[in-house]
Amino acid sequence: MRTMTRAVLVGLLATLAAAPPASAETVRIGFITSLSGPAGIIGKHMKDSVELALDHLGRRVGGLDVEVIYGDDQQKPDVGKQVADEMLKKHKVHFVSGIIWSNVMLAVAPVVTRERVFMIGTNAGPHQLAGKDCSEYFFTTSWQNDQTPEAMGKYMTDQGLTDVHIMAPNYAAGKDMLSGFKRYFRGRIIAEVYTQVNQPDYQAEISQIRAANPKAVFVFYPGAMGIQFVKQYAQAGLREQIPLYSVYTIDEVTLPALKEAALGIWETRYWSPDLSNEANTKYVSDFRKKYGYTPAFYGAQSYDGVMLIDAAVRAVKGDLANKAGMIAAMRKADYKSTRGPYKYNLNHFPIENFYLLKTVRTPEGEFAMQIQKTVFENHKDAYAKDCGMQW
Amino acid sequence: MAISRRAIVLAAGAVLLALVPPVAGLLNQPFYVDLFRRMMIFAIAALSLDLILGYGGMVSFGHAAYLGIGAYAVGIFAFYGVDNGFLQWSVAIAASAAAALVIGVISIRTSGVYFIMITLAFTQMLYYLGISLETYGGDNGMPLKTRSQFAGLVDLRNPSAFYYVVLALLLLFLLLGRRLVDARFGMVIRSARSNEPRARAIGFAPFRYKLAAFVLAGGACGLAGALLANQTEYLTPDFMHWTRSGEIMFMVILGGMRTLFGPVLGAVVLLGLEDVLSALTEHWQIILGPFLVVVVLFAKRGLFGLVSRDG
Amino acid sequence: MLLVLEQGLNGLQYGVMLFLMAAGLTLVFGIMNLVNLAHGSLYMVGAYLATAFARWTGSFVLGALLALPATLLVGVVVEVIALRTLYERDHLDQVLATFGLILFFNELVAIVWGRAAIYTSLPPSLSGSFVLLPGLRYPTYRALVILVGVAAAVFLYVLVTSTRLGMLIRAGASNRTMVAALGVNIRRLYTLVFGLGAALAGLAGLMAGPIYAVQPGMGEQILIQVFVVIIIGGIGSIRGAVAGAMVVGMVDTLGRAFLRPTLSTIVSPAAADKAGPALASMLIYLMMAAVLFFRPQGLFPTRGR
Amino acid sequence: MAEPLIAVRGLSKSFGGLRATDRVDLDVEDGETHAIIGPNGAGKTTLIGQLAGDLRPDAGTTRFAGRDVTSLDAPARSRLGLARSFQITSIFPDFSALDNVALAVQAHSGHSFHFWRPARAERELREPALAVLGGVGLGARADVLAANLAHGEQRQLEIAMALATRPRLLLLDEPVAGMGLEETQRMVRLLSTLKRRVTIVLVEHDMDAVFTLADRISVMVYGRIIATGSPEEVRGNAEVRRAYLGEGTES
Repeated sequence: MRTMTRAVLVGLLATLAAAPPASAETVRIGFITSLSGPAGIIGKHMKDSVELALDHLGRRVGGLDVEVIYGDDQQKPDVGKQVADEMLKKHKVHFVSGIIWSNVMLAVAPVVTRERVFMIGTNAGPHQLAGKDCSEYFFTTSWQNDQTPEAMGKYMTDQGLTDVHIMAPNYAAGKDMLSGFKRYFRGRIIAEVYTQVNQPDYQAEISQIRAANPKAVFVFYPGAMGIQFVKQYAQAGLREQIPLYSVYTIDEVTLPALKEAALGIWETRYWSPDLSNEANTKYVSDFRKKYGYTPAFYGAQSYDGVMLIDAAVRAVKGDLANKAGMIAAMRKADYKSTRGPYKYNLNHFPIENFYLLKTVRTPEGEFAMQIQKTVFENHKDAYAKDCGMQW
Repeated sequence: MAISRRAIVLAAGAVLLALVPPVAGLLNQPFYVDLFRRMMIFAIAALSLDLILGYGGMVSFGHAAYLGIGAYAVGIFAFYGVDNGFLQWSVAIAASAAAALVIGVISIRTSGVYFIMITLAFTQMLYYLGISLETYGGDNGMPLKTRSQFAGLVDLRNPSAFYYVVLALLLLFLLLGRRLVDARFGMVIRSARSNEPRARAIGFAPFRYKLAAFVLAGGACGLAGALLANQTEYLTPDFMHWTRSGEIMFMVILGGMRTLFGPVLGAVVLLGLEDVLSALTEHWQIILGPFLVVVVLFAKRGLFGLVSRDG
Repeated sequence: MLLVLEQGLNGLQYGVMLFLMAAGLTLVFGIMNLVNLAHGSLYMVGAYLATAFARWTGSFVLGALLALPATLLVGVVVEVIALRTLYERDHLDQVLATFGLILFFNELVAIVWGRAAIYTSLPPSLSGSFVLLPGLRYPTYRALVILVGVAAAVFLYVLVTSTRLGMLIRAGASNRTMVAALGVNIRRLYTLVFGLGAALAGLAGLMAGPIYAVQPGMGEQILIQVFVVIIIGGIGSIRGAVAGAMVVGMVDTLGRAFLRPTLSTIVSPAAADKAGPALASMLIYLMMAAVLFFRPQGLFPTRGR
Repeated sequence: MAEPLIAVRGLSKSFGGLRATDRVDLDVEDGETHAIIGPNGAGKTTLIGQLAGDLRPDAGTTRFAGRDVTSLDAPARSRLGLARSFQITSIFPDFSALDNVALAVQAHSGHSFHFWRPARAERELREPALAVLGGVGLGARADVLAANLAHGEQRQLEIAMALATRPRLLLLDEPVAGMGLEETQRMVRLLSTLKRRVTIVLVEHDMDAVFTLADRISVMVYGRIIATGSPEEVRGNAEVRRAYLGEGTES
């Protein structure tokens, strides 16, 4: 028993002592994402992109040494919060970045910004943080959740589509997506269906769709749900009969698992690997060279996140205590984004273009998403008006 | 001998835990206050599970349900601007106990694997219910705007104050648990676990005692849920996910069933291990999984069994 | 009306998938008294192996035929290394140890094949749909799933009722010492039964591959529903597994298809939109609670337990 | 004539197609020791289970101490003064011998919703328990874990637990089964001391024990009681000899 107690004590002291001392010449970034579990693949896209960004910056951020500490939120808000506390209080980071999930973001962002540390979101864009809960210390390099389905609603309206069947999982993001779609869609919606979260089988719903025979189907099924829905939709022979429009359902993460099942399906997005600008071409080709696979938008956003931090630190000449200076710098978004130049809205969410994408077979026989046209130029989110920030 | 040894371990543990905030302050590492507070909150949950699992022989695979109910009780009150902690926490306990009553009435009629599965199924139902509570954020959950207020008695926003509240509650539950399992009530549920037909033959009607234990454990775990909501300042249906029930169960086994103190040790070690391993590798579950198997197969008495063994 | 028929087929097909999983689980429980949460992992292994073999051989059918014995082998290895010692332990130990195995398998698969879902293909002849009745097209592959499932059920029925192994299985389920007294090597029988259960899970997994997402953790998505199936059916009973799987498959499918429209005729459509999906997802659990309330041993209780 | 302590009419119980008890009528008078004998599978243990309230009868009624107890379960019957031992030793193995008996005392001293006072420190539980334990000859073994007692001692402990509930009727299911000669003699002596103090229903295969202890004997074959009478009457009954004793007393 004595040895046990001693071991506990020694262990405790060792972990305490192992914490790095605070020092001014190193930028510390805590990057939180889901590394273990099913969502770990998204975390991998993000982590690989962060590393690539650091390579491109010569392993220095804003002219200073940099240390990135990765944290695994296990896709759980309370674990994310715990990890964020660890980043703030143990590693004493200057920036927290990353975060895939809205619920994790909602748990983490207030904790970080309350300590007057920057939270640079690189995926989740819940409406609370764009609206009434916006903060000077919160920036995102991605989008507000509703914007993408809004673009699809706009596009389908422009096409004159009506009698549409819309579907999403029965959870908050699913409802947000459909309400975003409805904000811009002017045609008739004949059914709005919510399915169980992580439901594996959609045949029952697909039969209902076939029976109702709508003009088009719009869905939001991220991750595995999307793979399952799209495969089953194609197998039921509906893809040729009723065109499928989706958001966050087909991307470079799920495409390798779907291949021809995804052909001809439409998505909207602010970014695509084939988006043509200097920064993006460099990012995508170096990414493929280094890691051997094609990055998804999760990666592009994370790459941008590091670049945004780099610009901020550079602007204050490495004076990490000059937070006002860094806020001012980041508001300018003065860096080479993979999406091309963009501006920040008053709520620190990007004002950016949205494109229509289609899954196609490339001449080399690969499957890829390609930009078809621009749906929105400089699109603003719907919640900025609820955010009181002025600058 | 065993008693004194156990007492030493207990006292040493309490002192060590009490020393965490000053030591962390000294080393300028306030994070450990948060970490150990989280461990102690799960320790309360594990402790309450030990009452029914260890002493009552009821293998509940749905204990996380009460964690969720307790958290939602606090969160929903806060959502409507009621931040009185006395009210919030009492309702957290009462609501969890009430849910345990309903679940218990149905599930205690069954036994063995049926009991395991029906408790699991009820928790799944509550999990899906949580997801469909749109007003309270659905699967996203919702933030807790302010931690529970105690009329100026104690300020939970102060990490150390909150820490000592949790520590005090943990010690209180250890004491209550100890008294309870040794009192007549505890003897009934322990005898029913040991040999239920025999317990019935000597005149005990175990059902209502088991049910009462189930309800008490639910209420205690509900309080842990209320604490967890305050700790995380956020609550989600994820608190009720079935894997969470499995984790709490593992804390009990890891630390040592039927010891009350063991589950506390189990919670500290498991969460500590998770923290350390996940910093080492993203594949930390490939270490944790076999570790679990090995503990179950070879260390049946748990860690507390190892440290408090005679001689 | 045609729609109801089609949804009935969908329910049947889903029930068949559930049955393939449940049969192995309930066999293992009935004979070795083992609660195996890691059954879902074998399902996942089956799906991965089938995909890997299909890619290697270039044939879906060959892949499936290779994956089946391979999953059986994995099951046998797991049984010999880890689970054998669990038979005499209580359910609590079994639940926890096999929970640990789930973590291990998910991570192992993630290390070997990556965390991303992998691509599964179907031969063109299976990937379309065909006209079942005038006005009713049905996916070819789903029809195949139903056929394979029914064949597996018949195979199991014949195996259990009219072979020596089946006789031992039935005897073993009710009386172990008797089987031992017959001079049968109980250990080998257990390993064999576990392997059979693993192969059934693997069959479910490889059938699932082309419809579902093949990725780490896929087993747990279906595992809990499978437990609901065998609880409703009565643990240890193959007949119960058939009945439970059909009940759950039908209730779940029809609930998802028709609950919301039905509700909206009773309450306001808006309320139905809110309550329908939530209720549909809780339906099978409610049903299980109800079954257990009235029949604590399930619909087909096995003797002596 | 006074009403019998326990009176059974038409008690039946089937398992699947098997009739374990078939319209059993049985009267046990207050104060007597009544043995039930019969070949294996005759339904004796089932009858004990029905008398104790563990098994619900399919048909028939049971009266005990002047009231109808047919619908009462085992704990309720125990509280009315019906105690039993099991065919296969049934004790609380992970408790001490004293705890085992103290639990039985506790079960009969009001409800147990006491959450604070350690039960082991309660004199009103310990002292009666120690007394009973001494009475069955286990006084020196009070603090031994029940699992560590010898087989004979465990059977004695079961008797002690039954006695600690201060029963009016003791149901004993093969109390000397599996015992050596010496242990058997000790148990028979113990049971002799209980005769008259408490009514006993004794199921036993050991005929020496039966004929030593029993005032009356009922013979059960294929779920039915075919004869009841004094030991001499039963010994002389032709039907009994044919159905049972004729096959050898050992069966």
